[in-house]
Amino acid sequence: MISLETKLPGLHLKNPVMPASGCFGFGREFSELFDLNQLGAVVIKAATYESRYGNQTPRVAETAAGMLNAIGLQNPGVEAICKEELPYLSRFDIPVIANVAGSTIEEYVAVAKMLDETGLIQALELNISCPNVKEGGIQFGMDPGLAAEVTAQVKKTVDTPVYVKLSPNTADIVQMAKAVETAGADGLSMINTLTGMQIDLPSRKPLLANQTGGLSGPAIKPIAIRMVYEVRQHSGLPIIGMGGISTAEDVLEFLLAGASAVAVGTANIHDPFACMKIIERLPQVLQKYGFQNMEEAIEGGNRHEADLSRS
Amino acid sequence: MISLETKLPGLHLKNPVMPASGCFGFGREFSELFDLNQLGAVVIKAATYESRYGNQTPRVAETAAGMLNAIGLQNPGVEAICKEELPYLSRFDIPVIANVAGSTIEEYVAVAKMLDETGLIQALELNISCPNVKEGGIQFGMDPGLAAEVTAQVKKTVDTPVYVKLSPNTADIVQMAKAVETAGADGLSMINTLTGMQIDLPSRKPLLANQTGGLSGPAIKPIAIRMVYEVRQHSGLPIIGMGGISTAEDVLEFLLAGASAVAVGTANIHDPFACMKIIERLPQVLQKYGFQNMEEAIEGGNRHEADLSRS
Amino acid sequence: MIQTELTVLANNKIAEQTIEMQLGLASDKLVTEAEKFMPGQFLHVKVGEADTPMLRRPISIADMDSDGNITIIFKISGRGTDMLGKQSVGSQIDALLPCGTGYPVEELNLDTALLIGGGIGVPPLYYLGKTLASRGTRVISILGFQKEDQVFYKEKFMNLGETIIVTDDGSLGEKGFVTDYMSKHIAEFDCFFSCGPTPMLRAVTEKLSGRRGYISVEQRMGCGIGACYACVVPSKSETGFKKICKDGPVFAANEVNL
Amino acid sequence: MIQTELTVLANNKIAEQTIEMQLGLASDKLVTEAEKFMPGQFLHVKVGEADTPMLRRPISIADMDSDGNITIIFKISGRGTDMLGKQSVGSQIDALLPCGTGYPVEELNLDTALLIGGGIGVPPLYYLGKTLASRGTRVISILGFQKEDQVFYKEKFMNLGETIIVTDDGSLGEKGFVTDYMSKHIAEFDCFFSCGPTPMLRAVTEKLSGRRGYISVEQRMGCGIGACYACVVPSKSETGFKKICKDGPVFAANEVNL
Ligand SMILES: Cc1cc2nc3c(=O)[nH]c(=O)nc-3n(C[C@H](O)[C@H](O)[C@H](O)COP(=O)(O)OP(=O)(O)OC[C@H]3O[C@@H](n4cnc5c(N)ncnc54)[C@H](O)[C@@H]3O)c2cc1C
Ligand SMILES: Cc1cc2nc3c(=O)[nH]c(=O)nc-3n(C[C@H](O)[C@H](O)[C@H](O)COP(=O)(O)OP(=O)(O)OC[C@H]3O[C@@H](n4cnc5c(N)ncnc54)[C@H](O)[C@@H]3O)c2cc1C
Ligand SMILES: Cc1cc2nc3c(=O)[nH]c(=O)nc-3n(C[C@H](O)[C@H](O)[C@H](O)COP(=O)(O)O)c2cc1C
Ligand SMILES: Cc1cc2nc3c(=O)[nH]c(=O)nc-3n(C[C@H](O)[C@H](O)[C@H](O)COP(=O)(O)O)c2cc1C
Ligand code: FES
Ligand code: FES
Repeated sequence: MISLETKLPGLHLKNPVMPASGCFGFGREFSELFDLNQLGAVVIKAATYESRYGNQTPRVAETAAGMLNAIGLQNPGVEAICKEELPYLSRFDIPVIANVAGSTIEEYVAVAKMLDETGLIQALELNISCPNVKEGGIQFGMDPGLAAEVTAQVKKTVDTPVYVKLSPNTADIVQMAKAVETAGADGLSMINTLTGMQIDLPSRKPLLANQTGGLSGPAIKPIAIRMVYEVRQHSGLPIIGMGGISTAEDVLEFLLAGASAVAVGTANIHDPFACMKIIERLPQVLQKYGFQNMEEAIEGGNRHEADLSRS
Repeated sequence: MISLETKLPGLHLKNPVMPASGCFGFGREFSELFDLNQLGAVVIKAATYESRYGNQTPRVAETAAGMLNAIGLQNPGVEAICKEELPYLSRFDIPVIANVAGSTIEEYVAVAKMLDETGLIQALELNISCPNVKEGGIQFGMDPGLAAEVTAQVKKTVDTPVYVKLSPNTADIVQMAKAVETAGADGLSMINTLTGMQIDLPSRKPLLANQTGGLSGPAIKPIAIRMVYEVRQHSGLPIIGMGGISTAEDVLEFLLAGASAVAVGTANIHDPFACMKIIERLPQVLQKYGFQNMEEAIEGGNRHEADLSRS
Repeated sequence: MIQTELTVLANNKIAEQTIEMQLGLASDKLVTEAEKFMPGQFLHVKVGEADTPMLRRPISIADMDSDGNITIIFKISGRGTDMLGKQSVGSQIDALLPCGTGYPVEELNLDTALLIGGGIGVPPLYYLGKTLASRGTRVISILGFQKEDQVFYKEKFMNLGETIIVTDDGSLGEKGFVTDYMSKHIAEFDCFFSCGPTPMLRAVTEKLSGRRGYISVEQRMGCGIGACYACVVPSKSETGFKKICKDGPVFAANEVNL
Repeated sequence: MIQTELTVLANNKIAEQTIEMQLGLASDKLVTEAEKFMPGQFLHVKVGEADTPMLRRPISIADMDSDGNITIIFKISGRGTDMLGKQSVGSQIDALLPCGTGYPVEELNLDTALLIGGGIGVPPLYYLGKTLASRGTRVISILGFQKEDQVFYKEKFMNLGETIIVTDDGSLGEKGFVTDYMSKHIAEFDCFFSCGPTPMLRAVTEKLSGRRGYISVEQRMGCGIGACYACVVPSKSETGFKKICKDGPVFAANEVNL
C-alpha cells in the first residue's frame, strides 16, 4: 500500500487531502457523516474578530462546472471559535488549520494571536483573498505591499506556521507569492475564488444579493494549475493547492504542478463524501502513474524553468 | 417578429451575434456550411504584419466546460489577408471586423493601417490580450499605459472605428477600460481568454506544447459577465461581450450585463452551427423575458451604481 | 442523514410541468430509518453526471408509504428539475436525506390545523396533513395555484378534510390568493402551517400575526447539510441568521424575518 | 461536409477496450453523399450533453457498406470514448462528416500496396484495403498491437490479402514492432500506407524513406473543419503548417515533418 503521508511546515499529514476553508464549516456536520480522522487535515471557515452575519441571500448560484458564492465571511467571531469550535475539533487526531480574515492589519494580528494562543491549531491560513466583502481582505490580496505587511505582522506575533492564501484576481500571482515569501510566510494556499457574476434573466439583475460572488469548482482548475505551476518556478514555499479538485486525478495534477498538499472545496458541497472518495482512490492513481509515494509525486512534475520562458 | 438590429460605432448589425476572433478562421470553412449573411458580423483571426507559424502542438486541451488553446497567432500575415481573405469576405453583406495583433506599437499601427486602407473592413479590434505568445500583445493588455498608447497611435492612423479587446488577466479591468477610452477607443471587446494550464498525467508535464493556454468556454462566463457589468458602470463605450456564450439566453445575459453585441467563440468549435442556432432562438428568448427589441434589452439591465459599491 | 441511491418506482405527470415521483430505498435498514422522516424535511438530490449540473436540488418529502417509499412532487422549472423529471422507472437517483428540521408534529396536540400552501409549497403540506389527520387533528387546507392546469392533489387533500382550492384566475375553485380565503376559518384553528413562495409566506404571517404557526422557507442552497452558510434567513430573536437547510426549512412563524 | 445525427445500429466489443460500432445515416440523400466518403476520412463526433465534454472526438471511417452505413472502431481511452462506447443500439450520435482528405485511391493505380497500421491506426486501413482490393490491387498488411487481447480484424484483413500480425510481447503472431517485419515485402509494393501512433509513423517513414507512401497523422483537434488552427503539422516543402483536419489526416509521406 502506497503511503500518502506528507509533511509541510507545522503539518504532518496522513494524506494530502483536506477540505478547503468555507466548504466544511467547522467540521461538525461532516463528522456526522464520516470519521474526520481519515482526512489529512481540516481547514475551518474564516474567523474574524467580531462575529459577522455575512451577506444577504441569495448567496450561491450555479454556473457551468462551477458555482458562485457570496457568503460574506459569516462566522461567530474568533472568541466563540476558540471556545466552542476548536475544542470540538481537538477530539480528532488531525491537524487543524485556521483561516483568518480581517478588515485591517490589526484585526488579522488580533485574530491570529487568539487562535495561536489556544494551542489547538497547527497552522494559520491568512485569507487575504475573500472577494465577497469589501472589508474582507481582498485589498490585501491585490497589493503585494499590503500582503507582505500583514504577513510580517502576523508572523511577528504568532508561533504557529503561517500560510498565506492568494487571490487569483491578479495579473501577477508570482509577484504576490514572492512578496509574502520575503515577509516570512511559511507556505502558500492557492487559489481562492475568481470574482464572477450571474444575471438573473427574469429580474434582469445580478442573481446574488451581493451582486458579485467567488467562482469555484472544476471550471477554475486550469487557472489554479497554471498559478501553482508558475509560483512553484519562482518560490520555494510549500503550496497547498486548490481550485476545482473533485477526483484523485485532480490531486495528482496539482502535485505535479507543484503543490505539496491539496484542499477540496466545492466538491464537498455537491458531494459531502468527496474528500473520503478522493483519499480512497489516491493510492491507485499514484500507482497507475508510476509513483510509490507522495514525495515522488511532488517532485515528479517535469518542470523546466527554461521551458517556461517560452510561454 | 422582434427586430434584432443593433448599431455600434461603424457597425450596423442585422443581429448582435458574431463569431469571435480565432474561432471562425476567415469564414471560408463555415461558408460551406451556411450562409454567412445570416450573421451579425464576422470577426477574423488575428492579423500580424509578417505571417506567423504559431506554436508547436498540442495546441488545445479540453477542460471542465471549457478548453485551453495556444494557437499562437498563426496567420498568413496582413498582406495575404488583405489580398485573399478580405476580398473573399466582401462578397457577403455583413460587416467585417479585423482583429489586429503585434509585438510592438509600430506593428499594431502598420497592420491596422493596411487593413484600414483596403476599405473592406468596418471595424478594427485591437487584440492586446493574446496570452499565447510572448510577443503577442498581452503585455499591452496588462499595462494601462501601454494599452492607451497603442490605442492612441492606431486611432491617429486609421479612420475605421477601433475596438480594444481587453484581457481578463488583470486585477482591475475598469482601469484598463478607462485607459483605452481616454485614448480614443470607439468600443471594447471583452473578454479574451484567461491564462490556464493542464498537466498531462502520463508525461507529468503540461499538455500544451506552449505549456500555458487561454481558457475559454462556458466555464469563464461568470467572469466575463462580471467584467462587462463592472466596465459598463464606469465607461460609456459600447461593449462587444464574449466569454462562454453558447445559447440565446447567454446572449441576453450579456446584454443585461451591459454589452451591445456579442461574440461567440468556443461554441463554434464544438458546434459549427452555434451562431446560427443562437440567432434563430434569440427573438423567442427576448420575447420570453419581455423585450420588444435589442435596445430594450441593452438598456434593460437593472444596474444600480449605488448597489455596486456594496460588492 | 445519509447519502444513498434511490430507485425511481414511478414517474407521473400530475399537472402542467409537475411530476410526482415515487422513490424506493435500497435496503431494509434504510426503511427503518425512513420511519423517522418528518413532514417538512427534504431530499437534497443530485441529478446528472459529476459536476453537470454542479449543485444538488432540494425537494420536499410529499408523502411516505408504509414500505418506506418516498413520494416527491416537483415542478420542472430549470435544468435540474428537467433532468430529474426525465428519470425513467428503474433508474437511480443520488440523494442526501432526510435533510433539515421538519414540523414538530409529535410535540403538537392540535384540534384543528390550517394548512396554507402555494404552488410547489403544496407537496410537503400533504405529508404533514396526512400525519396530523392520523393523529386525530382536523385538517383544513387552503391551496393556491396559478391556474387549473397546475392544480394537483385536490382529492387527496379533500380526503384529509375541508379543502379550498384557489387559483389566480379562478379557473378552478376560488379566484384570487390564499390569503383572501383564510378569514372564514380564522377562529377555528389552533395552529397554521404554511409553505409557498416568500411573498405568500409574508402575506400569510402578516395576516395571522400573533397566531401560533409554522412556515417552511425556501432559499438557494449549497451543501444542504448546514456547512456552507448559503441558505440563511434572518432570525427575529437573535441578531443573525438561521440556516434553512439545518435549523429549517420549517420555522415557527415568529422566529424568522422573511 | 454535413452535421447530422447518426443512429447506432450495432455496438460490439471486438477486443480489449475496443468497440466496433455501426452507424446509420438518417436519409437516403445522405446515403448518396456517403458514397463519396473516402478511406482515411473521419467523423468528428460529439458525445454527451451540450458542453460536457466540450470537444468533439475524431474517429476514422473503418468501413462503409452499400447501404451507406458507417463502421467505426475505437479504443476506450478517456471520457469521450467511454461515453461513446456506452451508446446503445438505437441512440443518436451527433457527427460532422466526412472530415478531412482521405487516401487518393482514385488517382492511384497500384499493383501492390503495403498497409502498416498500429493500434487505433488500424481501423482506417481496413476501409482503405477493402477499397484498394476491390480495384484489383494486391494488399499486404502488417498490423501491430500491444498484445493478443487487443488484436481485432485479423480475419478481415486476411481476406484482403497476406496479413502479418505483430504484438509487442509476441502473444499473437510475430513479436516486436511492425517495422521489424517490413523488410520481407520491401521489394514488392508500389506504395505504402501507414496509420498509427506518431513514433511508429516516424520509424516507418524513416525506414521507407524514398519510397512512395501515405501516412495518416493524429493530433488533438478543435473544430475539425479547418477553422481554428489547432491540429497542425509542420509541412516539409513550405515553411509553415498543414491542417490535419482539412489538408490531412492523410499526407504523402514526404509532405510533413513528424
Ligand atoms: C427546502 C426546499 C424544499 C423544496 N421543495 C420543493 C418541492 O417539493 N417541489 C418543488 O417543485 N420544488 C421544491 N423546492 C424548490 C426547488 O428546489 C427548485 O425548484 C429547484 O431547485 C430548481 O432547480 P432547477 O434546476 O429546475 O432550476 P435552475 O434555475 O436551473 O436552478 C439553478 C440553481 O438555483 C436553485 N434554485 C432555483 N430555484 C430555486 C428555488 N425556488 N428554491 C431553491 N433553490 C432554487 C437550484 O437548486 C440550483 O442550484 C424546494 C426548495 C427548498 C429550498
Ligand atoms: C484523424 C483522427 C482519426 C482517429 N481515428 C481513430 C479511430 O478510428 N479509432 C480510435 O480509437 N481513435 C481514433 N483517433 C484517436 C481518437 O480521436 C482519440 O482516442 C480520442 O479523441 C480520445 O478521446 P477520449 O475522450 O477517449 O480521451 P480524453 O483523454 O478524455 O480526451 C481529451 C481530449 O484530447 C483529445 N485526444 C486524446 N487523445 C487523442 C488522440 N490520440 N488523438 C487525437 N485527439 C486526442 C480528445 O479528442 C479530447 O479533445 C483518431 C484521431 C484522429 C486525429
Ligand atoms: C461556499 C464557499 C465558501 C468559502 N469560504 C471561504 C472562506 O471562508 N475562507 C477562504 O479562505 N476561502 C473560502 N472559500 C474558497 C475555498 O476555500 C477555495 O479556495 C475555493 O473555493 C477554490 O476551491 P474549489 O474550487 O475546490 O472550491 C469558499 C468557497 C466556497 C465555495
Ligand atoms: C481556438 C481559439 C483561438 C482564438 N484566437 C483568437 C485570436 O486570434 N484573436 C483574439 O482576439 N482572440 C482569440 N481567441 C479568443 C476568443 O476570440 C474569445 O475572446 C474567447 O475565446 C472567449 O470567448 P468564448 O468563451 O466564447 O470562446 C481565440 C479563442 C480560441 C478558443
Ligand atoms: S445549504 Fe449549506 S448551509 Fe444550508
Ligand atoms: S481542428 Fe480546427 S483547424 Fe483542425
